[in-house]
Amino acid sequence: MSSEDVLNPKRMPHDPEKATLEGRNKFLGFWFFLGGETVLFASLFGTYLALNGSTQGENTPEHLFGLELVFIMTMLLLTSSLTSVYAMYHMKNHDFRKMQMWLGVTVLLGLCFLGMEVYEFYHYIHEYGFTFRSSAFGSAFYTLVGFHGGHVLFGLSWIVALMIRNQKRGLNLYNAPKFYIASLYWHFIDVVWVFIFTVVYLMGKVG
Amino acid sequence: MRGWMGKFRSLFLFGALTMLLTGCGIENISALKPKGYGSELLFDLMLISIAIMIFVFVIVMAIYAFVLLRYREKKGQEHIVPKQTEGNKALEVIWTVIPIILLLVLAIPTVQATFDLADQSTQGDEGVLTVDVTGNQYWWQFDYADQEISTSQEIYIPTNERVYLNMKASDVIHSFWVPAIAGKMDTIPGENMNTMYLEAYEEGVYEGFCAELCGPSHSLMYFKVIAVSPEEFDQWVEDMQNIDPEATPETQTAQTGQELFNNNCMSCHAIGGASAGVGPNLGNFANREKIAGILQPSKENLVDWIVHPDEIKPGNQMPAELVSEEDAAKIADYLLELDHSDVGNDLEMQSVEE
Amino acid sequence: MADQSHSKPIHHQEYEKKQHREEMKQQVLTFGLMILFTIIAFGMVIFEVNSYFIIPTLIILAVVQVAFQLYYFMHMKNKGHDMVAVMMYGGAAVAALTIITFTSIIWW
Amino acid sequence: MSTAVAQKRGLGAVIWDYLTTVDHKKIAHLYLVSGGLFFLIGGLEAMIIRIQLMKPDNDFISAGLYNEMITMHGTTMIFLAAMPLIFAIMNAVVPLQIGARDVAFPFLNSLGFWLFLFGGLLLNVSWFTGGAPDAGWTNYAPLSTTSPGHGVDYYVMGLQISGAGTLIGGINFLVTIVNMRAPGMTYMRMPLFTWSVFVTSTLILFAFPALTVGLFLMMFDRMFGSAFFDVGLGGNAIIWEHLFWIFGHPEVYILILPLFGAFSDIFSTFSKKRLFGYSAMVFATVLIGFLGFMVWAHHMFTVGMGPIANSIFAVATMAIAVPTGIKIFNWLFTMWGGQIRMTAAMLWSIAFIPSFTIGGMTGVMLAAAAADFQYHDTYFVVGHFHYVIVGGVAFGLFASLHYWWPKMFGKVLNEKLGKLAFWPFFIGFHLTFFIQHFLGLMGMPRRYWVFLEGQGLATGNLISTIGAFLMAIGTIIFLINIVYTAVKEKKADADPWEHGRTLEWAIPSPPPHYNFVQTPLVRGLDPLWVEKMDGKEGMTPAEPLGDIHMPNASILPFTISLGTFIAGFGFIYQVDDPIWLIAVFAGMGLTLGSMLTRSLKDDLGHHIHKEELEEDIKKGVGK
Ligand code: HEA
Ligand code: HEA
Ligand code: HEC
Ligand code: CUA
Ligand SMILES: [Cu+2]
Repeated sequence: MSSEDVLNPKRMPHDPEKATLEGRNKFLGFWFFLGGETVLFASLFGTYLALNGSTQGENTPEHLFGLELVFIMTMLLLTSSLTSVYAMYHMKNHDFRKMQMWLGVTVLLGLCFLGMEVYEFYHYIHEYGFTFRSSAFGSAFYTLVGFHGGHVLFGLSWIVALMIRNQKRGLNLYNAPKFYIASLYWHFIDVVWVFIFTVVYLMGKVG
Repeated sequence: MRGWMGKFRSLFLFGALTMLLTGCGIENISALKPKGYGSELLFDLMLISIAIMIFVFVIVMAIYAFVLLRYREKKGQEHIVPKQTEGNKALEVIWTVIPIILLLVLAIPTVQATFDLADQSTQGDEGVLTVDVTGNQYWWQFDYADQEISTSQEIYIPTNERVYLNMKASDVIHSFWVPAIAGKMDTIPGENMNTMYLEAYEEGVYEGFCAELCGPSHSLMYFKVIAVSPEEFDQWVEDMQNIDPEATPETQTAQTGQELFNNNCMSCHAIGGASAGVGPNLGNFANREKIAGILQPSKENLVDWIVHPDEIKPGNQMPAELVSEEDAAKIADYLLELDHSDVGNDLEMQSVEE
Repeated sequence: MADQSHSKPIHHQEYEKKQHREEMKQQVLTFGLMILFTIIAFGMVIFEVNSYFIIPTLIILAVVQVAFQLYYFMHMKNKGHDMVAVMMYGGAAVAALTIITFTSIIWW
Repeated sequence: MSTAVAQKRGLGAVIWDYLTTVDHKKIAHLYLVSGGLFFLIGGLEAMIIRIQLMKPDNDFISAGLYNEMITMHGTTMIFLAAMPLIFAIMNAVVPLQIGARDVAFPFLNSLGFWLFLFGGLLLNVSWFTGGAPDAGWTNYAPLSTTSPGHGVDYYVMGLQISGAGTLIGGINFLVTIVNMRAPGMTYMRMPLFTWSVFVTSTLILFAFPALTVGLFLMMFDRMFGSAFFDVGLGGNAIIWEHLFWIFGHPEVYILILPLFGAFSDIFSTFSKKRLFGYSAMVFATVLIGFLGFMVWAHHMFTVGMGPIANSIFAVATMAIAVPTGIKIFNWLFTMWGGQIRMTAAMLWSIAFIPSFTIGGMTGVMLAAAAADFQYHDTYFVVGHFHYVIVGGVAFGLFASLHYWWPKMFGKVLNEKLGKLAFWPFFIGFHLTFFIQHFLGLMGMPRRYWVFLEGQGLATGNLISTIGAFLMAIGTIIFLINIVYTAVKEKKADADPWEHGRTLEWAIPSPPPHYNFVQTPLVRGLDPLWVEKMDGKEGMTPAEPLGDIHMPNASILPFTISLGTFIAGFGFIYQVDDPIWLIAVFAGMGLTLGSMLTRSLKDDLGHHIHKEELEEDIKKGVGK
C-alpha cells in the first residue's frame, strides 16, 4: 500500500500518524520543536516578570485587567483543546468526516478567542492609552500575549489549510501525521495560555 | 598580609611565580603589581589558581610526551594490532576525583574573596568615605556627597582606608577598573547601583580604565586614582570646598577667557561645587594629570581639545568649534590657572618609555 | 515507504475502537478537571481569597493543568514518548532556570 | 559519481542542482564553501584588528571602524564560520556513521542551510550600506539600542534569520539520530562524533530560543519603539545580557562538542585502538552539555549580581573542568599502547590537546569569580577564548577536514602540504594568543582601538600581530592544498586510512547519493572494525536488495530564505520610510507562499529501482 491510498477501517495501522518513517520523524521532530518553544516562551515570561513592575504610572496590571473577558477566552481555548482531541479520536477511528467537523469546531473557537484578544488590545489602547510604547511593562505585556496570539493565528491558518487541502481526498498515511502535529501545536498553544492567564492576569490582579 | 596566604608565599613555587609575574607590566598600572587590598587579594587568588593549573598541565604534558615518544608506529610494524582496551575503572576514578579536589581547593578561597570584596559592612560609618561614581561617554564623574564637592576624571582617596564607591552610568554601560589597587565593576544606567571599595596601600597616581565597550572612544576613557595620605586628603577636600567659581583670574587674557567660558561652556561644565553632569567639572583643572584623560596638560593640547574634541575622542558629547581658535587660547589661559589645590602635585604618574 | 499496515480482522478493529473510546472517556474527564481548576483559580482571585497562599496555589493549579494537557491530550503518557519526555523535561528545566533568574537576580 | 555526472552537465545545471539539492552530502559542500568563505572574511577582519594593534597610538583604521571590525569579526567567526563549518562536517558524516540514507528532514536540512546563508549575507551587506554593527558580538544594550545608523539592525535581522536556520538544523539532527540508525546501532554503539552531535543538537534546541527572544526584543526596541532596554521608560539593560548569555554560553559548547567527538574518532583511528573509556566519554559529553546551561552568568561577574549568585555560578563553572578532564585523559589513554600514525589529521589533533588544556585552564581561572574582577573584559579573556576556540574549534575543523575530506570529495588531501600548513598556523597561534594573557593583566582592556605609548604593552602586541600573520600563511597553504589535491591527487579508496572503524568507511569515497545500497547490520561499537577483525570485507547487509526511496529536490528552501532576506531589508529600513514596508510584505509573501506551497503540494519522493542498484553494484559502487 502506498501512503497515498485512502485509509479505510479494514486496512488501518493502529497509529496512522506514526505508521511511516516520515510520520515518525515528523512526530518526533515536532515534539522537539515544542521543547524549544518552551524555552522561547520561558524567556518571554521571564522578561515579563522582570518588567511587570515598570509601569511608569497609572496603567498597572491591577488597574488594567478585567477578569470576565479573560475567563471567557480561557474557556473558549480550553474547549477548543477538547474538540481537537475529538478530531484526533476520529482520526484514529478513520472517520475523516467527523475529524473534519471537529477540526472545524476547533477553528471556530480559536477564531472567537482571537477576536476577543484583538478587542482586548483595542480596549487597552483606546480606553487607557496603554500601548506597546508606554512603558517597559507595556512592551513586555504586548510582546508576551502577542506572541501567543501570533501562535494562535498561525495554528488556525495551518489547520484551515490542511482541512481545505485534504477535503476531497480524505485521510491517508501521508497527511495523517500532518493533522496529528497540527493538533499537538494547538494543545501547546493552550498550554502556554494556561500560564498566561495565571501569570499575567491572575497574578497581575493579585498584585 | 592575610595569614594563610602569608605562609603559602614562602613556599618555593609561589615565590618563584610571584617573582615571575610581578616582573610584568608597569607600576601603578599592572594588576600583577598589586598596591591595594583588592588587587592583592586577587593576585593571591591568581597565584593559587595558576599553581593548580601548572600542576595539572605538567601531569597532562608528562603523559602526553610519554605517549607520543613511546607509541609511534614504527617502520615495518604497520600490521601490528594493539590491544583494544575498553577502559580502566581505577584510572577513571583517579582522574575524576583529583580534579574535584583541586577545584575545591580553588573554590574555597574564591568564594571567600568574592564575599570579601562584596563586603559593605562599614559603609556609612562615621569617617568612612563614600564617593558616587558616574560613568559617562567618555568621562568619569566623582561626587563626594558628604563633602559637597565633585571632580571629574581624577578621584582622590586617602591611603589605607576603605573608600566605598556607589556606581552608576548616565548613558550606556561602562566598567570602572583600577588594576593596581582593585578589580573592576560595571556602571549601569537605570535604577541599579553597584558598590565596590578601594583601598590603596601607597600614595601614588594609579591608572584607571573603562573596561566595557561603550562606543568609539571606549579606549580613551581613562581616569586616575590619586591616593594621598589622609592628612593631605583632608587638605584637598578643604581646598576644593573653597573654590570660588567667580574668582577673577590674574592675567587679562585669562579674564576674557573666563568670560568666554561662562558664556559658552557653563551650560555643560561647572567650576567647583556640584557638577552639572553634562560635562566634567573643571574646578581644579590646572592640577589634572591629563586633559580629557589622555592628552598631556599643555596649552597647545588644551586649545586643540577645545576647538576639536571630536578629533581627539571620536563620538564624544562635547561639540566641536564652539569657539574660535583665538578664543580657545584665552579660555585655555583661564582654565590653566584653575589651580586651587596642589595636593598630589608631587606624585608622578609612573610611565616608562619603551 | 515503510509499510506496516495490512488488513486486520474485524475483532481487532473492534478492540481498537473500544480502546480509543476508553481513552476518549479519560480525556473528557481530564477536560472536566481542567475546567474545574480554572474556575477555582479565577474564583480565588475574584473573591480575593487570602493572598498569602494564593500565588503558589495558582501556580500549582497551572502546572497540574499543563500536565493534564501534556499527558492526556497530547498523549505523553502513551508509550513511544520516551525521547519526547526527555526533550520536554529538558526544555522545562531550562525554562525554569530562566524564570528563576529573571525573578531573582535581575534587580539584585 | 555525482560530481563526474555534474561536470558533463554544464555549469548552469550544477548550480541548479545545488540550489535545489536536499542531499545531505551536497548540503555539506554548500556549508563548507560558504562557511569557509566567511572564515576568510572573519580572518581578514582579524588581520585588520591585529594591524591596528601592531603599535601604540596607531591609526590604521578609525575608532568607529575598529568597533565594527571586532563586532563583525566575532559575529562572523562564531555564527557564520565556525557553526556552518561544523554543520558541514555533521551533514557529511552523521548519516553515514549511523548507516542512514539521508537525514530525517532533507527538505528542512536544505532550508536550514539557505536561511543561514541569507542571514549571513544580510549581515555582511551592512559593510556597504553605511556601517556594520558596532556594539561588539555581545551587542549589550543600551549601547546597541542607541547605536546610530542601521548596523545593529543588520545584526538583529541577520542573526535572527541564520539562527532560525541553525535551530532547524539542530532539530533535524536530533530526529535523524533518534530515528534513522541502522539495525543494531544502539545508542551505546554510536560513534562518539554522532553522540556529540546529538548532545550539541540538544543544546541548540534549548539555547537558540533565548537568542531568538533577545533578538526580537532588540528589534522591537530599535524598530518599533518598545522599551525593554530603555531605562527611561522603566526598561532594564541587564535582561539582554542574561538572554544573550543563556544562549551564549551553551553556544560555546555547541562549538566545541562536535569537535571533541571528531577528535575521539580521529585519535582512535590513528592509534588503531578503540576509544578508551567509551561510556565515560559519552557520559562526560552529556554532562558538559547539561552543566553548560547552568553557568552563563560567569560572563557577568562584574555586573553586580551579588556575592551569592557570583559564588554559585563560579562553582558551577569550575565543575565543567571535571568532565572535560575525563575527556582529555581518555584521549591520552586511547593513544597509550596504540600504534600512532602521524597523519595531518592526527597532527592537528595532537596539537589540540595542550592548546585546549591551556585554554580550559585559563577558563577555570576566569571562573574564580573574584579574580574575574581583574580578568574580565581584558585581553586575558581574549587569550582564553581564542585558546579554546582556535586551539579547539579551529584545530578540530582542520583535523576533521583532513580526516573526512576523502569521504566528502573522494580524494585524500595532500599530506605534505597538510603538515606544511600546520606548522606556521600552530606556531603563529601560540605567538598571537599566549602573550595576550599577560597583556590583559598588565592593563590592556579588550575592545581597545588603541593602546598608549608608555603603558608597557607595545612589545607584546607586536608579537601578537606577527603571530597572526603566521596563521594567515598557514591558512593560505591549506587553501593551496585544496586546489592542489583537486588537480593532482588520485581517487581515494573507501577506507583510505586503512584503519577506518566506523560505518562511513564501509562505502565508497564519495558515497553514491543513496549512501548504502543495503542498510548495514551493526554488530558492535566500531562496526567496520568488528567486521574487519572477523576477517570480513565489508558490512553484512540488514535487508535484501530492494528499491530505495529518496526525497525529491526542491527550490522552495531557497525561495523561503530569499523571502526572509528581502523582508529583512524591509524591516531595517521601514523605520526611515514606510515605503519599505512593501519589501516586508513582498518578502514575507514569498516566504509564506513558498511554505504554503510546500505544505499543500504533496512531495512523496522517488524510488531508485533495484535494477539501477544492480547496475551500480556491477560498476563497483556497492562494494
Ligand atoms: C569553544 C569555546 C569555549 C570553551 C570550550 C570554553 C570553555 C570554558 N570557559 Fe570560556 N569563553 C569562551 C569560549 C569558550 N570557553 C568565549 C568565546 C568567551 C568570551 C565571550 C565574550 O565575552 O566575548 C569565554 C569567556 C569565559 C568566561 C568569562 C570571562 C569574562 O568575560 O570575564 C569564563 C568565566 O568563567 C569562562 C570559563 C570557561 C570554563 C571554565 C571553560 C571550561 O569548559 C574549560 C574546561 C577545560 C579544562 C579545565 C581543561 C582540561 C581539564 C583537565 C586537564 C582536568 C583538570 C583540570 C583542572 C582541575 C583545572 N569562559
Ligand atoms: C570562531 C571564532 C574565532 C576565531 C577562529 C578567531 C580567530 C582570530 N581572532 Fe578573534 N574573536 C572572536 C572569535 C574568533 N576569533 C570573538 C568572538 C571575539 C570577540 C569580539 C568582540 O569583542 O565582540 C574576537 C576578538 C578578537 C580580538 C580582540 C579584539 C578586541 O577586543 O579589540 C583579536 C585581537 O587580536 C582577535 C584576533 C584573532 C586572530 C588573529 C584570529 C586568527 O586565528 C584568524 C586566523 C585566520 C586568518 C588569518 C585568515 C587568513 C586568510 C586570509 C588573510 C586570506 C584572506 C583572503 C581572502 C578574503 C580572499 N579576535
Ligand atoms: C554640550 C556640552 C558641552 C559644552 C557646551 C562644552 N563641553 Fe567641554 N566637555 C563636554 C563633555 C561631555 C566632556 C567630556 C568629553 C570626554 O572626555 O569624552 C568635555 C570635556 C572638556 C574638557 C576636558 C575635561 C577634563 O576633565 O579633562 C575641557 C577642558 C572642556 N570640555 C572645555 C570646554 C570648553 C572650553 C567649552 C566651551 C568652549 C566646552 N568645554 C563646552 C561637554 C561640553
Ligand atoms: Cu566607557 Cu568603555
Ligand atoms: Cu561561558
